[in-house]
Amino acid sequence: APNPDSGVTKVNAGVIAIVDTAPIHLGKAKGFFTEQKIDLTITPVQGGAAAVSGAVSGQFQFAFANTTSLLTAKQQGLDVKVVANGVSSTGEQGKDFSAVLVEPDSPIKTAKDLAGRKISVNQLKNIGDTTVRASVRNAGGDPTGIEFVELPFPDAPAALQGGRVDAIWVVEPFVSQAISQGARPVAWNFADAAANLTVAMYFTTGRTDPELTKRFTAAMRKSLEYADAHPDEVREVLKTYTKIAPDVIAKIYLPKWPVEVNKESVQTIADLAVADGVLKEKIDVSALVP
Amino acid sequence: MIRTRLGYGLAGLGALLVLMEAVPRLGLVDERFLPPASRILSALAGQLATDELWIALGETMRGWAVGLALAFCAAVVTGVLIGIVPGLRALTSSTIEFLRPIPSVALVPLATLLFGPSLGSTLLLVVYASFWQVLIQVLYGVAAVDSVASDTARSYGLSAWSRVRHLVWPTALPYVMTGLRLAAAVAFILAVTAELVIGSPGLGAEIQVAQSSGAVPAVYALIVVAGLVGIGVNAAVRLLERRVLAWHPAVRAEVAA
Amino acid sequence: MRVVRLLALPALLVLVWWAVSGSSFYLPSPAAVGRAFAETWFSERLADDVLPSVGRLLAGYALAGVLGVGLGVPIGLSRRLRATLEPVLEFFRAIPPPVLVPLIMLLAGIDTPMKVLVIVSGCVWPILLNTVEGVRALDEVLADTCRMYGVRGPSRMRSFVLPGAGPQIMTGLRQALSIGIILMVISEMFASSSGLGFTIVLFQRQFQIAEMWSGILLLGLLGLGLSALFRRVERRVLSWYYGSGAARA
Amino acid sequence: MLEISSLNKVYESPGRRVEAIGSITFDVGAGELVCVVGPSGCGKTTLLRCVAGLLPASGGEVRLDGVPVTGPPPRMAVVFQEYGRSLFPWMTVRQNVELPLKEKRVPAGRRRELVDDSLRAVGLSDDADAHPWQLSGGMQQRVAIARAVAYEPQVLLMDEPFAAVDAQTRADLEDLILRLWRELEVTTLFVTHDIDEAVYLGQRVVVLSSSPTTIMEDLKIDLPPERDQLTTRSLPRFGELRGHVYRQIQAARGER
Amino acid sequence: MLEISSLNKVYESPGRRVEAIGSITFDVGAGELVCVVGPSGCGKTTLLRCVAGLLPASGGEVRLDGVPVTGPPPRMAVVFQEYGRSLFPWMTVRQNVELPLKEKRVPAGRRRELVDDSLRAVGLSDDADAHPWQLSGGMQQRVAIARAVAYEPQVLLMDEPFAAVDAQTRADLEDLILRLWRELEVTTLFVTHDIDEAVYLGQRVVVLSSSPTTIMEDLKIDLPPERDQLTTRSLPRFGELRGHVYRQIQAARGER
Ligand SMILES: Nc1ncnc2c1ncn2[C@@H]1O[C@H](COP(=O)(O)OP(=O)(O)OP(=O)(O)O)[C@@H](O)[C@H]1O
Ligand SMILES: Nc1ncnc2c1ncn2[C@@H]1O[C@H](COP(=O)(O)OP(=O)(O)OP(=O)(O)O)[C@@H](O)[C@H]1O
Ligand SMILES: [Mg+2]
Ligand SMILES: [Mg+2]
Repeated sequence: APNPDSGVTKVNAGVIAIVDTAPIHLGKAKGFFTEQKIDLTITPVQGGAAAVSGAVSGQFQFAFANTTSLLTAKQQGLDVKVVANGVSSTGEQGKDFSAVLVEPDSPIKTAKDLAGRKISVNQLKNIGDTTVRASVRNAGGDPTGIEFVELPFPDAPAALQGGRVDAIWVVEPFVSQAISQGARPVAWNFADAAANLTVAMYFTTGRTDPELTKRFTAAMRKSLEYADAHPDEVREVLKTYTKIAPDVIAKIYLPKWPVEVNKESVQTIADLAVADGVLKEKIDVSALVP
Repeated sequence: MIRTRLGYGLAGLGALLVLMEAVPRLGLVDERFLPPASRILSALAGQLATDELWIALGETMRGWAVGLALAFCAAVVTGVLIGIVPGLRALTSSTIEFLRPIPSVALVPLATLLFGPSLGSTLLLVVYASFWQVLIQVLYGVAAVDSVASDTARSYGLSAWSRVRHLVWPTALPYVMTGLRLAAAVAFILAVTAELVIGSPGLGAEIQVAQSSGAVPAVYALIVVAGLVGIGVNAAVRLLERRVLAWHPAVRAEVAA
Repeated sequence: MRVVRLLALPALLVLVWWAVSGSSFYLPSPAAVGRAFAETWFSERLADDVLPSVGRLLAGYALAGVLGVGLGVPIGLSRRLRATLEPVLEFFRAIPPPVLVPLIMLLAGIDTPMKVLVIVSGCVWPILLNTVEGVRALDEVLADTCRMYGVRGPSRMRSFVLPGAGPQIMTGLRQALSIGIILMVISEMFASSSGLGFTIVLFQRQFQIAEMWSGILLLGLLGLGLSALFRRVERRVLSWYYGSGAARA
Repeated sequence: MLEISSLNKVYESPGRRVEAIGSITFDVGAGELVCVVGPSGCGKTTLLRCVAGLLPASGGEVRLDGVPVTGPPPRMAVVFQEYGRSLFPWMTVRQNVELPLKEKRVPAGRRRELVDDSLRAVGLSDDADAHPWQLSGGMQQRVAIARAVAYEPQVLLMDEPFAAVDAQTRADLEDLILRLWRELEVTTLFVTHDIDEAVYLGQRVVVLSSSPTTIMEDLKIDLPPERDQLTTRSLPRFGELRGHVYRQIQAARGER
Repeated sequence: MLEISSLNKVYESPGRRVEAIGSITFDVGAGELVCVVGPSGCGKTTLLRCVAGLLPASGGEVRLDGVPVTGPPPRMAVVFQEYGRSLFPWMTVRQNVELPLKEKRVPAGRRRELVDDSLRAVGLSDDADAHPWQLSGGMQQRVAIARAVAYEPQVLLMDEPFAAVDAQTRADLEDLILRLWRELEVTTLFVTHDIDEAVYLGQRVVVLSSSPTTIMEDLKIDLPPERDQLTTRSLPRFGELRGHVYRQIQAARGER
């Protein structure tokens, strides 16, 4: 609630502590939120589902979740509304923050070869398997036979090396880490799925004051813009809220942080999700992203 | 006596350390995924020097202690009541057996809904999980009352409260102690897990951040912290046991030797 | 009468639930959950998700039983062994299964063996601890009787140690049963694409809340069924204990 | 005072049915001391437990002061045959003896006195702070007796209370019980295997048959009320009674 | 056969130190039957447990056939004073008696025979399939005796084995022990509170003083070797010996 004395509003944001959310940390450090009279607390959450339930239950005024999670929540009738872009794919093959990796001596050479293989994703029926299927489809393969298994990103490289799975989908810092240890990328699934794919977004629920939302959006936009323009500062801020080793931080591919949500790409994901059975029916993205 | 026990205990831990050092060094598993003990310990030393770890540990221990105390008291009272009031056991048994296997993790949505990422959520999960551990032990302990002893109490007209205090409770105590040891660990595990899953601040949150940053030695260092806490808690309960169960054959034998 | 006693409290609880439900998205009404239950579990899910999970649960539980009793007996019998191993065991006992899973995955892969091991890693503790304490508390006069009549080795185990510690071992096994179910869910939160626990977690993440609660309901029912089974076995195994008035249950 | 009428008790468990007591009827007057003897396994303990209200009878009933006994009546003390199991191992000897007194709300000073007196009477003053498991069998049994004595009961039930003590201690304890009985007019039911003891202590001796148990004989002991270990036991009548009871028990055993 | 030399035993626990046995020295020849009597709590059980190798002595030593006893020697049977606790509640009477025989690898046929014989001897043939807790105190004690008898030991230690049975049964069991002893030449150490019993059974009676325990007297019983409940007990010499032992015990108790 707004504090009548100072006009400063206390805000609690549920945000997962990964590379993708650097802007909000950077923005907070730069005082962009204070400028908007927002006293921001960033609470680390474990994933999209936790962020959504935290927001719905009123614990968070704003939170960060990936596109598919938000689409699913919307379809289940939860009152979620996007307030700002979260993170986007660079769209460049070989230079994105998300990739499908295989062992160096694997017979899998291209995305097409992934058909019929066992691939790990961090969560089933989410953005990972949808985009990996898209990669395979784009390369001319048949994604229906792929066996996806759930593995948290941190455990995936070990499973790959141990031969437990044929390929893994991971995001930074695990992409750089695995590649430096010999793993070979065969697909850049975010880049494949849609041009300039919006991977995740900041959102709120109906109960948040629209005026506050406006201020948060403004601060967030400024943060995104700043982060996108200052990769070195991003790498610095990563050291404050993650435990990624400094030498890794120096090497990782940073994502893009455009200010605007790429609605088209969200719609693409929504349509792919329906085709893959992740979503039950077609969904109109404008209801989610105003 | 205590000193030789300590000696044996340290020997056991030493053996574990050697094993943890050898397994990665011999290439049985990849060092990158399971670093040798020396690396873990040096990471631990680094962590111990930071305030963060101690603050996180403090948070976790607070949730642990409060949750454990709540669960323990509630379970003991409930267990004794169910155990001695005729008919109550039959009335509650199906419900208990139904509720017991519900994983605390499944209550995460409920917890976040009610309390969000705060101490409240942690407490809900901790209390829920450790309550059953103590309760079952108390139920079995109460059932273990010797029939002759119980007849004695009845024939001398001991009131219900005196029977609980002087007969039921001492008989159940060894079971309760095991329950306390079980619950202490479960409470700690749930405190960490709650932080891990919900993200309330504490050791679990630290582990979660370390994991998603791919900082393997740091993850293991934090796990070691958890293990050390476990050893400490157990030692404390054992000490307590020596005091309150001095009359018990098992403890008697230990003290005498 | 028996049925009334068994059902009175659950019925009351459902009423309470019914009264408080509806206020929130996360607390659907009993009717909604019932509907979801019928739709969700009376389908091929039963064979695809539930049965394999229960199979793993039973395998893990059995393994934990063998391990817990097998380790607990020597630890309970030997003071020296106990002093040596206790800190190590306490160390592992305090590690939350979710963080132990990656380590188990390193050693056992990501398939069924891993999941069974995760179940074992949680179930074994109550069995182990109770066995140790049960063995420690064996009656001294009986122990002396065994020594006098030269009852040693396996026969001592069979005719003295195991039955003597029986009541407490059973306590541990009873505890482990529900912990096993919990661990079954946790094990399926990793490296899975099917299973009862996985399905529940998936429902949770997909905000299919009624379905999620129906899964929890199923877990509870599973626990109820297994514990009824357990009770029958226990009454058989410990008939002397409940008959002797050494215990009143 | 205590009326036992057509008492019957059957133990039933899967695969085993034992009629421990066929049918027993007898009275114990207020302030009377009745000894019960009978062959091993004939149902003496069972009888006592029914009288104490610890075991529901299968048939017939027990009345105390005209009221049917359904649970342990107040102001009753029992010394169990399984003396070892009836002491609480987590309490010291003193605490074991004191507990029922506390329950009776005896004031602390008087309590102390009673405990000390009774422990002295059974010869355990020095062991008041030991735990029961630190004592010999006979000492444990004496603690159980001291507990009953200190309680100053109106009804006293004793099940072979001197089985584990030596002859001399036994004689002392017999006199202790006699004194207690006389001073407080305690209605006493005393189970024993020692025929001399039964005749020496009892105003009446009830001889039970072997199972299914009935009363073989309800014998009035017509010895002078003032009894003394030396003189009473050397009375010719004592010898006669003793011989009579002995023959009865032998007959009881012979029957089966 | 059995040499006990300057045996000393002190129980030490925080806050309590009891010298249960001061110093005891005596021998039991092969095939001899020695009875031990003494006041309650004087250390008889302690002595027996030291002899059985169940309790380490604090001083002195026990030798069996010249070999120091450090643990329970083979072919030794014990009847414990706590008979109730020495039976396995999860086994039937038969299984309890049979267990040591199985351990001894007695062939099944012979085992059956031994078990049936010994149960018949103690009068429990009908209760072979009952569990110990379904039996009366005296019956439990007889199971423990049957177990020892069936075992056919070389050395037999008995701690007040007839405390819970009636007079007639006791007489029968006494004769059972005498028969066993004579037939198998079992070296027997027999603790009892009953002076008549000690004199009736023993070739020697060892009288212990009250604690700190020493030997008051080691009395040779010069009664004819063939003993019989009626004739032996009515011998004048029996009465003399009995009186002598009685006086000794009284002196032992007086000392403290
Ligand atoms: N809990 C029980 N379950 C089944 N049968 C029992 C139980 N208790 C006693 N009995 C049986 O009842 C009968 C009488 O037992 P009780 O203990 O009353 O005998 P008792 O006269 O006290 O014998 P003793 O002098 O040996 O103590 C015995 O045959 C015994 O087997
Ligand atoms: N476990 C023990 N711890 C401490 N003291 C003990 C223990 N067992 C026996 N004592 C003490 O040792 C002394 C002798 O005990 P013991 O049991 O040998 O006597 P006993 O001659 O068998 O007596 P009884 O005829 O009453 O059975 C007693 O004073 C007793 O208090
Ligand atoms: Mg009896
Ligand atoms: Mg003794």
